[in-house]
Amino acid sequence: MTISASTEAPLDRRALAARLAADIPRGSYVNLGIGQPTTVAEFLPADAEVVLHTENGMLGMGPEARGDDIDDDLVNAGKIHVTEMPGASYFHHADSFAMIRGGHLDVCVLGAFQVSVRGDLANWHTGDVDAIPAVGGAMDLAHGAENVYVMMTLFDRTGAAKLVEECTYPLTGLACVRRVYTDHAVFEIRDTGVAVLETFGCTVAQLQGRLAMPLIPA
Amino acid sequence: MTISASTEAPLDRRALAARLAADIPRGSYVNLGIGQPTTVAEFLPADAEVVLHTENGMLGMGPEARGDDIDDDLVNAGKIHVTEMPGASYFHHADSFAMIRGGHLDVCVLGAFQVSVRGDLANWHTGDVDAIPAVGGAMDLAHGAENVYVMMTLFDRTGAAKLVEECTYPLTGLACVRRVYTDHAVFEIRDTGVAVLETFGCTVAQLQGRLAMPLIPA
Amino acid sequence: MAPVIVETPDEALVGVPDGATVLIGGFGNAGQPFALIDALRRGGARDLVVVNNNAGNGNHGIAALIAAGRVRKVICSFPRQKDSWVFDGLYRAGQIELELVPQGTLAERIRAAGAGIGGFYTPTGVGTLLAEGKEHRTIDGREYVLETALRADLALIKAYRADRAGNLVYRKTARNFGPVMATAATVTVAQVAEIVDVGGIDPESVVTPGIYVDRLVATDLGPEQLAESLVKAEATR
Amino acid sequence: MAPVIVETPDEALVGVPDGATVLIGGFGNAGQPFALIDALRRGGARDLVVVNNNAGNGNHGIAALIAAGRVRKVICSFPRQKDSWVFDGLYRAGQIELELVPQGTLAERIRAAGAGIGGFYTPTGVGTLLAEGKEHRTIDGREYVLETALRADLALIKAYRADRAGNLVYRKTARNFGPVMATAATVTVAQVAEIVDVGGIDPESVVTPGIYVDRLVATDLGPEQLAESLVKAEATR
Repeated sequence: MTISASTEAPLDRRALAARLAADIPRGSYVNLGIGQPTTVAEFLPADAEVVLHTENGMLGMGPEARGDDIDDDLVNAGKIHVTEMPGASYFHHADSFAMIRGGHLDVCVLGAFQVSVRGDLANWHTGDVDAIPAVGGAMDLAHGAENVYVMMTLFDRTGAAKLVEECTYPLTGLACVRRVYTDHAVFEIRDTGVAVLETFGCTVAQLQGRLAMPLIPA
Repeated sequence: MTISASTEAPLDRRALAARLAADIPRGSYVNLGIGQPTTVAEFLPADAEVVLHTENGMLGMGPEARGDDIDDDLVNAGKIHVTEMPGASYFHHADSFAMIRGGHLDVCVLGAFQVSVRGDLANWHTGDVDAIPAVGGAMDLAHGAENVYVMMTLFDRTGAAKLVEECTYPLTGLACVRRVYTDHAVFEIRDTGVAVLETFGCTVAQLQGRLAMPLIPA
Repeated sequence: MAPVIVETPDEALVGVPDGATVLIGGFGNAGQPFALIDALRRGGARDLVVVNNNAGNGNHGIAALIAAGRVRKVICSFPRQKDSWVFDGLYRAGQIELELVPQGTLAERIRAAGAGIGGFYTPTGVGTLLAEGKEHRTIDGREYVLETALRADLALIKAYRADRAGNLVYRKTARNFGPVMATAATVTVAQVAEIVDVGGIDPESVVTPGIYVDRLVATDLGPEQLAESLVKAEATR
Repeated sequence: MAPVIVETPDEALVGVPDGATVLIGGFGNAGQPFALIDALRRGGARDLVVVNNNAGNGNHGIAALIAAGRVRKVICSFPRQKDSWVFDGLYRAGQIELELVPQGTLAERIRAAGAGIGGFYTPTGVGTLLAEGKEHRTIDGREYVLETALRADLALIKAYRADRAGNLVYRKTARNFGPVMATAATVTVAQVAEIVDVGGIDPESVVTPGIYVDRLVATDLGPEQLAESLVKAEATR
């Protein structure tokens, strides 16, 4: 079975967020990582009943706060002021990470430097000896849900693929990523290898030309 | 230094409870074990500001409930209906035993079958092969405070001493008991041995005649 | 998913497989989900492993479940009570297994399961029968014993009030094991006195966030109604 | 003992020894006990080990404490931020130590210390740089790494309201590390917006029971007052 591109061009960041949002089942409990993954929230339908978790101690997080809604005691993991949805709850950090580590969330969406064919994730450290390492909740979130989805550009600024045979950056977690949502395609990490679920502005054959691992057309 | 008996006769249960209560510092957080230790509460002065913990999830436990105060949702570790003092708080079982195991209580008072010269405690199991073993919170409470006090008769019904060189009953905890309050004397477990702090209706010499370990007059 | 709200305890207990490990809340009667336990018994699942602080009292609740021959093993801290005759008899007859766990270790093992912790080192039990055969380890000069997470297929708990998002609050010492058990099972069923609309529970006071609750049933039975329901349950067995 | 209620943050921080390990609550500005951190700096204790989620922002709070040369080591999950220049500079110059801990492991290590747990097996970090040299173990088919309890001499936390028994409630995500840190230090100092009489907090809603709080100070500084107090503090250094 072959699949044809579902769009004529690669997805821009917002289109990618919308694409990922469409795959989040109704009523899911979801943690959206800092940065680009945060934008997924904007594309969840109002009736999706998705409950957002923020690792600094809240379920039922609402949109970014504006104006009079800004409350210094209410921030998300990115330290951005947010709001509270009806049915929210607050809990302390140990309870919040118990929720993550215990696998209670349905979906975690994370950014990445690299993802390997086995679902290894590298997203916390460039390995640069001069860099000050900082991990935050990344290693916890990497194991925090049945469905860990990565959202990233498929290639870095130099054109090198970020979906790789083996991660060269320091790892965040082993075999933890289920799907990889990129501007060029959506990939699923399977026991049998990397499957392409959908392409954007390219064919699987074209992707295969730029990626090192064999791709399984879904 | 020698000490003389502070009473002419051994203490009865209530007098022993009163004697122990007098040693609980003002403002202490205290867990009183099931059974005889529970009676210590009756002898705490009203202004002692002692806060009682019950391991089924409460700080600020009040006296036993009577009449209209009985609430099926409010019981102590012995499953007796109790009341709530101002400033009380409720928490779940894992948090309650975290409080115990973390050593946050000032005093735990427990009953015992035997206490050894090193402060080993046996209070959960007679070792009888026909007995159905039941431990409850005893092993947690044995390590639950800097000051674990035992309250017991010094001799069992056969006249055998319960303060012993080595416990013959199965242990609840190793080297955990600080003081032993009995009808005949108050003992302190020290690195150097067993000290007698006070006697009731007997002399240290008389006690020494009935106990196997050397006694240190305090 | 927000919890499924069902009308009766029996609907809440549909599909419990034989051999399931079941966490059951409560310390004495406080917090014990009698309506759910009765429904579990009526459901007919066998070879259950029951985790509770005790091993049943009198002839009702867990004792009735045991008497009905549904329980293969009890994991608890304190089976022996003056009215635990049902368990006592079967245990002495070698017809039911017992795993005895110190109460704080029981709570912590359940918490560990819910928190994704595989095992932990506790000082409780060191040097005792209950630590025999378990790994010991000295950390910072103190001796500990290794205990592992206790996960379950099903948790039956009783809370006081729920909102439709599944957030729970409890009442007084009836809280006990409920909040940790809710986190440690594949399916958590909560029996509550009332279910209010979303917004009806202060977010600062939620004890069990809705993420942990799968099925919810409102069942505000007083002691008399409870006795009546038990009689009816017996009649239909 | 019920907590000692003091009038000023400086009284609350009397007697901090050099070399102390200090847990400091907060995630970003939310829940960060700025008044206590400033008092710690004014108190002059040196060679401190500071445990916080971050390593200071801008020139205030923990950053000011670090800038004053009081901190030997930072234990945190996320030192690098756009305004963490004080820490960044000293770290690059080799003048401050860093122990990097995944955020959930940090919270759990602190909880373990408060709960009398010596160590625990977590899946977080397995196969990564941060687990190198640590014991690994497979339990029920899953791989875990051993992490140990993180105890401290002092905890500085910010809550919203206290009663005179030391019971605390927090506000929204300012709760974060406060409740676990309060349990894990020899001395816990809480900065709160207000102190009410005993009975003024619902026992069902208490987040930190008073047993964990040693010193309490009410300090409801708005941003302007805070800035002013900082300027004064700088002037007296």
